[in-house]
Amino acid sequence: MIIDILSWILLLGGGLLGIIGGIGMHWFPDVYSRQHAAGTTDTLCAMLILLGLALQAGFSLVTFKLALIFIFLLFTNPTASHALANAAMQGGLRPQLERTAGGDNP
Amino acid sequence: MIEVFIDIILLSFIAVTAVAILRMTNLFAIIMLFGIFSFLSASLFAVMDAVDVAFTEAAVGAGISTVLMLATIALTKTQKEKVSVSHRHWLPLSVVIVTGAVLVYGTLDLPAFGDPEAPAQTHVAPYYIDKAVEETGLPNMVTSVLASYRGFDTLGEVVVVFTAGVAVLLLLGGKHRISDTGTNEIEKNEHSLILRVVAKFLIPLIIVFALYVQFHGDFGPGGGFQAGVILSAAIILYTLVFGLDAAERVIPPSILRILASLGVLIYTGVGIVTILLGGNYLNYSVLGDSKVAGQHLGILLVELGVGIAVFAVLLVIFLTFAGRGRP
Amino acid sequence: MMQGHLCILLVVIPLFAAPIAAILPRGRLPWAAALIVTSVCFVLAGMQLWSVVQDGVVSYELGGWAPPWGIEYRIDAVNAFMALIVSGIAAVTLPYALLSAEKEIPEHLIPLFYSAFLLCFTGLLGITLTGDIFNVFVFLEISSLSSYALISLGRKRQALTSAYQYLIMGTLGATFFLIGVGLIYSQTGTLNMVDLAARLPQVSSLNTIHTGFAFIITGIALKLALFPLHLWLPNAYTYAPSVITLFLSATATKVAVYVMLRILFSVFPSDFVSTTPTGDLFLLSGIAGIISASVYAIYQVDVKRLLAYSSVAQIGYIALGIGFASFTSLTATLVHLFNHALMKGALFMAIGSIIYRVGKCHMDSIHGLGRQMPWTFGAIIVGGFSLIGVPGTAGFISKWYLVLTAIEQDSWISVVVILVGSLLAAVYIGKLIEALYFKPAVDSNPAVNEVPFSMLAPTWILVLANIYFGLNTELTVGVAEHAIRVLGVTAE
Amino acid sequence: MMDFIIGHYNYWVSIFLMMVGFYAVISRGNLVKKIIGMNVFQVSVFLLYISISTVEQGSAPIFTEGVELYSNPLPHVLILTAIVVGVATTALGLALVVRIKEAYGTIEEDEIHELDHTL
Repeated sequence: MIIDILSWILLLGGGLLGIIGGIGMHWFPDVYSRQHAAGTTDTLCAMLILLGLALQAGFSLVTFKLALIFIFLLFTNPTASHALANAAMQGGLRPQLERTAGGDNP
Repeated sequence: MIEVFIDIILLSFIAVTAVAILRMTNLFAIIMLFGIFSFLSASLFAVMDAVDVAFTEAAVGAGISTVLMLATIALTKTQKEKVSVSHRHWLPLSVVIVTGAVLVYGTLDLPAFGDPEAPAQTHVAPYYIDKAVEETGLPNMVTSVLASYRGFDTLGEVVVVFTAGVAVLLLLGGKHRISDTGTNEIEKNEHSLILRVVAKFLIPLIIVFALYVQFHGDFGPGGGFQAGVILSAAIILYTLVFGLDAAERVIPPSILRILASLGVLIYTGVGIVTILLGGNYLNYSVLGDSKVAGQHLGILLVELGVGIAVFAVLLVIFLTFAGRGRP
Repeated sequence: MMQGHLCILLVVIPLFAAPIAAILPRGRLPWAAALIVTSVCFVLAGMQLWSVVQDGVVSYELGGWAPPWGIEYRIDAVNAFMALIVSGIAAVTLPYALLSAEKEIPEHLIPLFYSAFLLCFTGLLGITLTGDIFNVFVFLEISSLSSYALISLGRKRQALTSAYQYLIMGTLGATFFLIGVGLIYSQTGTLNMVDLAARLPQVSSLNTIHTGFAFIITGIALKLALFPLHLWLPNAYTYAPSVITLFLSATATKVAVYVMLRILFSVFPSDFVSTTPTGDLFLLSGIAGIISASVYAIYQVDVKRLLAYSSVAQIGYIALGIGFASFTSLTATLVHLFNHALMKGALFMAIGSIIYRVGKCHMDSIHGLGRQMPWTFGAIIVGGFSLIGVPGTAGFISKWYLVLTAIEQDSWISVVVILVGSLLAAVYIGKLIEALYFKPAVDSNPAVNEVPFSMLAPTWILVLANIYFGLNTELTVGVAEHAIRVLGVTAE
Repeated sequence: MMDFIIGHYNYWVSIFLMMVGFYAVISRGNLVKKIIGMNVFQVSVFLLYISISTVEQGSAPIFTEGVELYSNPLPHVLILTAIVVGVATTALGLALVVRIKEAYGTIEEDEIHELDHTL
């Protein structure tokens, strides 16, 4: 019962973070801050959901697979964000340091 | 009930993505959306219990196709689609509406979605469900139908992949006539330490996973095709991080070409061996002491052929695309 | 021991050779491999036809699984005849291909070129021999993908765009076919053609079946270049390398026609064509195709394009034959398939020879060449006469049968259309002959000789076949009548 | 009526998707976009097939103890083949696009037409 409640808290928390990340993607002005929104929340979102699912599954083969996915995401998600930002930087895109009137990326 | 709910949500997501693909003009965004479209379709396949299909669609649609499309827009240096005003839109639109109407008319008689009594479920399919496990000794019915009952289709499928490889080499394999294609993104990027370290950590894992998919395909979702795609993805990742020259040092293109041919030859060869042993083409039962053992061996061998051919061909295609932009 | 495996060997031998050809060294080795393979296949196809005509239908269970659970190869007189046409044309194309391809294809691509050629050949044979409707789709894609690549090898840049155009149209066609197969499967639960034929009559009144039927037919019609879905064909034939134009024009559309016949008359209940408007649509498409494509052909300045439009017109005659759906008309269709393969093969070979010598085949640039290349010119004359339907050539036989049917069915419009079509053919062939022989030679053209024997011999084999089958109709008409009876259509 | 809609919406949505893809192929002039449209078209056809194969309450066609109802494995196999055919076509189409760009300098159908006719 407690495990059930705990897992639902984790799942809902993960979902909430996902939504926040999505809003951030639209809200922020330029590539880098958008990426910040997507990258950070997404990593945690996926992890919370995986933990929640693992609690639901109990101790089984499924949990092991979930753990593998967890480790995989732990490595790839931040690296992907890094690669994206790196590519944008090399592509010549400068971070926008002040908020313009439109709030949109030029 | 929950499945219907997920089904409807996914379908609406897919529909929105498709319309967005149609309406957008930025090609890069369209390709990304297409990747999303593929992933959503793969999820939907999984919800509809087609796990093997979901696996393949995720690997192909969201993986290989997307990579190739990105390579194409990098090579053609085209970011935006030009939408001309002069185009007459009523003709395509009316063709599409008529076609769609005919199709909807055709579905009115179809049995309801998920009906276990539908003709599709009651004629040929029950045989596979009842007998496949016993006759081939594999729990995954998709694998046994794929590699044994309809093994000839799968041979055709491998040949289609091989044909694509030959075709891409014919088109892009030669010397370039135009030299101003510029420097390639893949060559130019000097990747940071983080990427190199993480890639070195990930690539062996991906290769292990590919092998798992290859040999576990009899018991779970997966098989030669998916394994080939994943294995080639590992090398593609290597190419992206360490550069084309390094990748070609690891696997020279000439070896890849031989591997591609070898994969097809293994598959056709197994069939020829079965003829020589007195069976029909691709009748694996004659390969082993017992029928089931023969089936098992045959399926293992042809899946291996599929894996090798798909891996080599997809990699050849990718490297040919990537090499086209080399200065 | 191999006797029972004949039909599968027909497909497996080129299938096995294709990947090997791809890794052979440059030079003439890949060509030799392809030549041996196609010749062997031709012999095997001949044996297969003989055994089928003697002993009746052969059923081969692939993988040892009984149909409808496994895939079945089912050979009767119709597809054995088709396999013979395809492998025969391939076998005469290859000796011709050696020099022509060396001239038109970059040297380092030669192994891949022959590999793709063999794949295309495999695909066409696979479509022909299979008794499983999904298997048709798979082999259709093998032949299509390889032909897109082969067409794109033409030397002009338009070859690329026409290959692309063909790719889009061809894939749409294949996808339509796939949709149709899915719909039919959803109501019958089977993919085996014989099993489908047994189960379709019970469900043939359902909307789903009608829609599936329409989609399958539209899909094949796109591949077939049936008017008005022919738009890809003239470009593809014009810009492809000569060898490929010759091979595809003589085989690819023919195989598509075969699939159409198979679906219409042996998979679907035989009254399906007459009770639905299908037959009328075919007649309409045939009439429009013959007239418009022939008129177009007259105005072409590129000889290859002229012949390509003439191909569209010839497909119109075939559509007429299908539309009448009677015993005589279908016999005429099958005979015309064979004859058209012979005459277009001969004509495109002759044009290829001109391109081999002069490098182009524009109407203005071939003036006077007929006098310098008498043998090639002779081939064009005979091939052209056959195309027009002059008595004594193969083309006359099929048109004669077609006219007979049209009169039988009181369709005077069709009679007039066939005659007008022949007249228009006479006009464009006349234009060609005039340019070749009666116009003074262009000064800028250097004096040229006849092409080498290895190109001339295959051309003349086809030319002589045109004459032989125009005089001796027993073989073609006999086999065709037998085949049509096998399809389930009998003379009233 | 409601039952009928619930029983068929899957087919209808996949038909809608097919038509979106089909429209993109025949109405757009950008060669890459046409190929993407074609992919959308094909994936939607796959959806139709898999919808046909689904059995309510069925499970994935991998033998498991105690499971009675499986979904139909045959369309799965067909679609696996079709997916592979799809990617092969896509690769070939894109290779053609790259070559067309090299030969013409553009991948817009209208501009290619103009280039061909002004010569």
